[in-house]
Amino acid sequence: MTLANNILLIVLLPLCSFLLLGIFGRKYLSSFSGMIGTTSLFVSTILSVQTAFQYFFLNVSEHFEKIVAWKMTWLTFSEGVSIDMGILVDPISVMMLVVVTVVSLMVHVYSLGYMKGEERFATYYSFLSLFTFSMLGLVIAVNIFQIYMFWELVGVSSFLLIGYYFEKPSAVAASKKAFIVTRFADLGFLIGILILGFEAKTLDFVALIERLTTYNSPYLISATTASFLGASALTWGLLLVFMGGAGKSAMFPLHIWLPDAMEGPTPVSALIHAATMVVAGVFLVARLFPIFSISCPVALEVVMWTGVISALFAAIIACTQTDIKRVLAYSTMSQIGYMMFALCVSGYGGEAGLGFTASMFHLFTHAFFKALLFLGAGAVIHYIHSNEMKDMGGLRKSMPVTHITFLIACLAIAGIPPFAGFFSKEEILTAAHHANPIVYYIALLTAGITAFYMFRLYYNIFWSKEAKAAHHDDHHHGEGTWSMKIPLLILSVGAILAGFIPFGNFVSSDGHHLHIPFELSAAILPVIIAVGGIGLATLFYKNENERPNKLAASLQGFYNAAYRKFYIDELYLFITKKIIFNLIAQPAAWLDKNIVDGSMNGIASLIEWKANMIKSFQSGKVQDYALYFFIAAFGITALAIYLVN
Amino acid sequence: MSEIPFEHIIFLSTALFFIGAYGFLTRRNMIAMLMALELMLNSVNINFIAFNKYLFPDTIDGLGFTIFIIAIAAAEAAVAIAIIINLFRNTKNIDAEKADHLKH
Amino acid sequence: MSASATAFYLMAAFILTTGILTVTTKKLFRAAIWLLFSLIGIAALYFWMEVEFAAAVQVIVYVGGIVVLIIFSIFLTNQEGVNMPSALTKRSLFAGLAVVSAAAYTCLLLSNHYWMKGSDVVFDPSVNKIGRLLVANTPESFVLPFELVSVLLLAAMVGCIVIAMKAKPETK
Amino acid sequence: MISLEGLTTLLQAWLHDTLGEPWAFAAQSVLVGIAAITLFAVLGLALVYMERKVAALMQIRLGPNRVGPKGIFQTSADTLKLVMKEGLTPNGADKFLFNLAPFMVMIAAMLVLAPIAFARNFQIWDLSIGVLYVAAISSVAVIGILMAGWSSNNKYSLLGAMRSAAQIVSYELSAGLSILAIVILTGSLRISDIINSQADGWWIIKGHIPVLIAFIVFLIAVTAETNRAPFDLAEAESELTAGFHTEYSGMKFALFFLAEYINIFIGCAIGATLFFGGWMPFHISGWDSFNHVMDFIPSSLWFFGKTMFLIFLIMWFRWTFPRLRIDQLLNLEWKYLLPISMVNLLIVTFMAIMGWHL
Repeated sequence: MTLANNILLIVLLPLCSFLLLGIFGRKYLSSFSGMIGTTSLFVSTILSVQTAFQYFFLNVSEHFEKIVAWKMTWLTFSEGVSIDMGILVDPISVMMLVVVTVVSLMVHVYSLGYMKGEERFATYYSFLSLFTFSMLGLVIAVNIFQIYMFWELVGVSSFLLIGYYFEKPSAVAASKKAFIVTRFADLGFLIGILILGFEAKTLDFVALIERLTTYNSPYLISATTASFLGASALTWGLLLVFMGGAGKSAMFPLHIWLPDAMEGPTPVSALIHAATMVVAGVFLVARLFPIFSISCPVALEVVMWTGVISALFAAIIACTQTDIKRVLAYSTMSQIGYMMFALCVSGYGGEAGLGFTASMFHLFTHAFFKALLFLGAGAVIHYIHSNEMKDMGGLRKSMPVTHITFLIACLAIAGIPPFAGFFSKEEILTAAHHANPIVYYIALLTAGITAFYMFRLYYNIFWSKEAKAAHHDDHHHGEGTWSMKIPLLILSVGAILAGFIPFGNFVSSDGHHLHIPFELSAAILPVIIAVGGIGLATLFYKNENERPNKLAASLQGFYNAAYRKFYIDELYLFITKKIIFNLIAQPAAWLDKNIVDGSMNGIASLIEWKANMIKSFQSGKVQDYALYFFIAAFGITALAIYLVN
Repeated sequence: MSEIPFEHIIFLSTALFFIGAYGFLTRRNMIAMLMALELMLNSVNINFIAFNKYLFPDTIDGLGFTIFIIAIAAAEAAVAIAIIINLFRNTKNIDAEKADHLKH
Repeated sequence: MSASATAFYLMAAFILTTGILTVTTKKLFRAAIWLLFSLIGIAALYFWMEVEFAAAVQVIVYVGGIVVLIIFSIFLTNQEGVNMPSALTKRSLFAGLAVVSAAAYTCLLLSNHYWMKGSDVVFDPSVNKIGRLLVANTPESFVLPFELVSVLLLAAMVGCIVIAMKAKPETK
Repeated sequence: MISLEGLTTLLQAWLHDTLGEPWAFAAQSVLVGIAAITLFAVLGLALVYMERKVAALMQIRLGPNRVGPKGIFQTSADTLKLVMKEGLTPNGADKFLFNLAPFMVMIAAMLVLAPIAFARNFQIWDLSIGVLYVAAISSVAVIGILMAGWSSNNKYSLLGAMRSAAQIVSYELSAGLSILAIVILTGSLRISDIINSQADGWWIIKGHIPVLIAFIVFLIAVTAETNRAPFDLAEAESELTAGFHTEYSGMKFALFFLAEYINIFIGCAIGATLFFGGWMPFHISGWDSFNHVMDFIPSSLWFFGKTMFLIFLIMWFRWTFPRLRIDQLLNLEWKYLLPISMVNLLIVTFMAIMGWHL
């Protein structure tokens, strides 16, 4: 089996499952739909692991090539500029294939238990398959337009999944919000694509990167010399492309949809909003990294600061949220910010490319422990029937498996050795340290806050107040079925062991092996800070006490601001409602109603008035018509005869 | 034939045609309108035969046309009467003044 | 004036008088009878023109067919005894004006026209010739129109039955 | 030898000599009219008397036997009575049409006489479209009947007229089609041509089955067209009193009555002309001496004999068959006679094309 066929199969299996379940699911396959979806994805996972093995280990050379495994031209715009469909194999796409299929498989398995008894079970699974298909199609794209199309498909499927409980108004609102915000960002993406495509005269990734990174290539020169509002066309293009990425990855300030998107079923949150979809933005930047890095450091700077701000900002908000899924959502945002700025502190090639490797490494490990966290939170929610922290507490005895796996995940995300997060985060911090001290200190601070809020969450769920009455009422089911526990266990193994993978050997900015030296000195400080954060959380939240409230009271204004997510939503509302709506839309509407419509209506009423005047000719009486006909016929005949003579 | 001018036959048919036209335009009863229509058709037939006989006696095409017109007139009268009867059945009225439902 | 000419003018007067009565009489049934006389007069005119076949067809189709049909429809639509509503004054005025002016104009044109006689052959409308005209296998014959008219008659027959058929009561 | 042909030729020549062209024509017209009316009167009297006698024969009784020898003047007396009677016009009747109707019927019947050949070379007008002319003019009688029914202002009259008209219009079709069968065999519409085509044998005895079928259909259609039993429900006394002429009395009634008998005569005369060779004597081809003997019998006798035979047949029907219902009557025509005569016509056409009839 060749590489191309293999990958094609990986991608198309979920599509087949989507079509099968989407068309026949609800009527004929209702009870089997979960098994069908899971099986197809299981095959995909096996195949992708095999592909990764083939690519990474059976490769004899020292260098990981970008391989265009298969390509077909789909639409041709002009000579050289075409939309292609194909498969691009390189280290990051292979890694993404593994991540996406594994996490998706876990979610599929988990959903077998979690979604059991849902009325639209088959629909759910068909959406999951669609999502997986689009994500896989996105990561193997050969063409920037292919990415865009699958990007939109990802948007659609996330819209469908967030709005899965469409009978709930909040879910509908959340799905709409997610869709509109990401669509808005995608507009930027599209413009960016067009700018890049126009400058490089191609949409193909390989050619695009090659043309825009080669020193003195005519494309690069024209792209950098054409300027608009003080920035070059290339900068604008890249920034606009990044805008799309920021929208999908929930970077500040386009993050507002992510917390609301937690309205979807929890496994979906794990799949979409933790492990796969949101990293699409990171993936996009990583895909275009050579251009960013070599040709346009300015854009990279912007991306970096966006990442840094997002990381810190989200971490602070996460400390104040009480909805466990929202805490996790903000932590996701924070971690994505980490990945983002890690990319940007990196250089291209060799040792300088540490940040790139670190970012991808963090993406990889984060997928495991974040999925684990979400699935664990899902188990808790499944058990408690509530998202709120105040309804929880003391669950460690009734849910032992969940408790242990959740703890592992928390340790991993906090960066405690030897868990996965430690290694990746350490690499990021090292890279940041080399590049930019300010970023490094902010990142350190964020790491501490991360440890704090994760353990705040952990203690609030599993310790704190002892077994409240609420969750004793319905002990008809236990911790969850095995289909829910097994993914937790598998993912926790991943969260423990993923960090030991010598990631630099596989993924690096230029495809060469990168040996990452382990620097103990650089590792000590983050660990101390993380332990400090955990200790603080233990102090505050291990047992029920007044300290958190006191702290909140002492930080009144700041706490409230963080609790209200720094009023970003309100700001958007203010901008859209007060400014755009009142100052632009309403005058425009007035103009439309009174001037545009008015002129049309005026013409129409003029015609109507005239028509009323001549309407009496049309009496509906046949003899009137006959008389007109008679007179007209004779008139015309007489006229014709007169003219002829 | 030679005793009377050819025009007189044509005048006769012309007069008959306009009598029919007048009847068609003024009669309110649909059946009466149909009768007026038959008069007009007949005046055309007279014309055809007269032209054929006196101007082009070497053929009988005009006569053929007359026969076709008569056949078609029969079909037309039958259809018209079917429509009138159906209209009467539905509205109990065959006054052309009142049959203006399509206008509304 | 010769007997033939006298006969023509008598017939013309008869046709026109009965025609005018057809379109002016108040009673519908009488109008039908006047129409009948007018048509018979036209048939007589055809006889006078020695086109016997046309005359016979005229009588068979118009008198035996259409007028009977019209009388039947008069019976069916209950219009026997009552006088018909008189025409609207406005419309009669306009129609009369239009018709009279058009007729005058047409007569003017006709009387100013010179009629050229095509040939001096004796007109011979024998049944044999008519049959050959209608269905013979020659380019001059009217086979196609003949077939078309046949189809038209069939279609009209079916159409009439469909239109005038009473809607069947809904059977359950 | 004195024959009708010789008489008319003599008369014509005399008129031409004495009066000149136009007036001779006028005089001839007048004479023909007088002759026709006389014929009608005589025929009416004879046929009514015959009907009574046939009825009596069928019912094994004597019939009229008081006025004159064997009651031969009975009908004359009846006619006298009718003429003396007051012509009543019902209240609310359309007087003009009411008075016009019997004349319409009568005139139509008289006009049909024109192309009938009563004897060798004795014909008022040998039209090139003779048969078609007969079919055309006889359809005018329908209008007269409708006129009579409508103008009487009587619902029985109206119903009778409508039934009568429907019946006549329907049966005209099969009558026309069976006439056409002979026209196709003969190849001409002219009455004299049709008679001459039977010089060596009448169509009915030439042994063509389609001709036999056409004759039967024609006989049924004529019976129905003249509104005679068993198709006389237009004037079914038990249902409609007397049909369209319920309100007529006196001379106008007599005209209807007379027209009915004239129509029977005309129908039978046409039948005799088409199927029995009209005035053509009974000839068998090859038997020259026999044919010669037959030629000695005057042609007018042949004609009237055949016609009377058919009339007798129709009268026989009247007193033999029970009356049909209106739906049976229309079913008979539209579902049986018309298809039969159409198929028959097709067969005859095929025969004519193949030349089997010669």
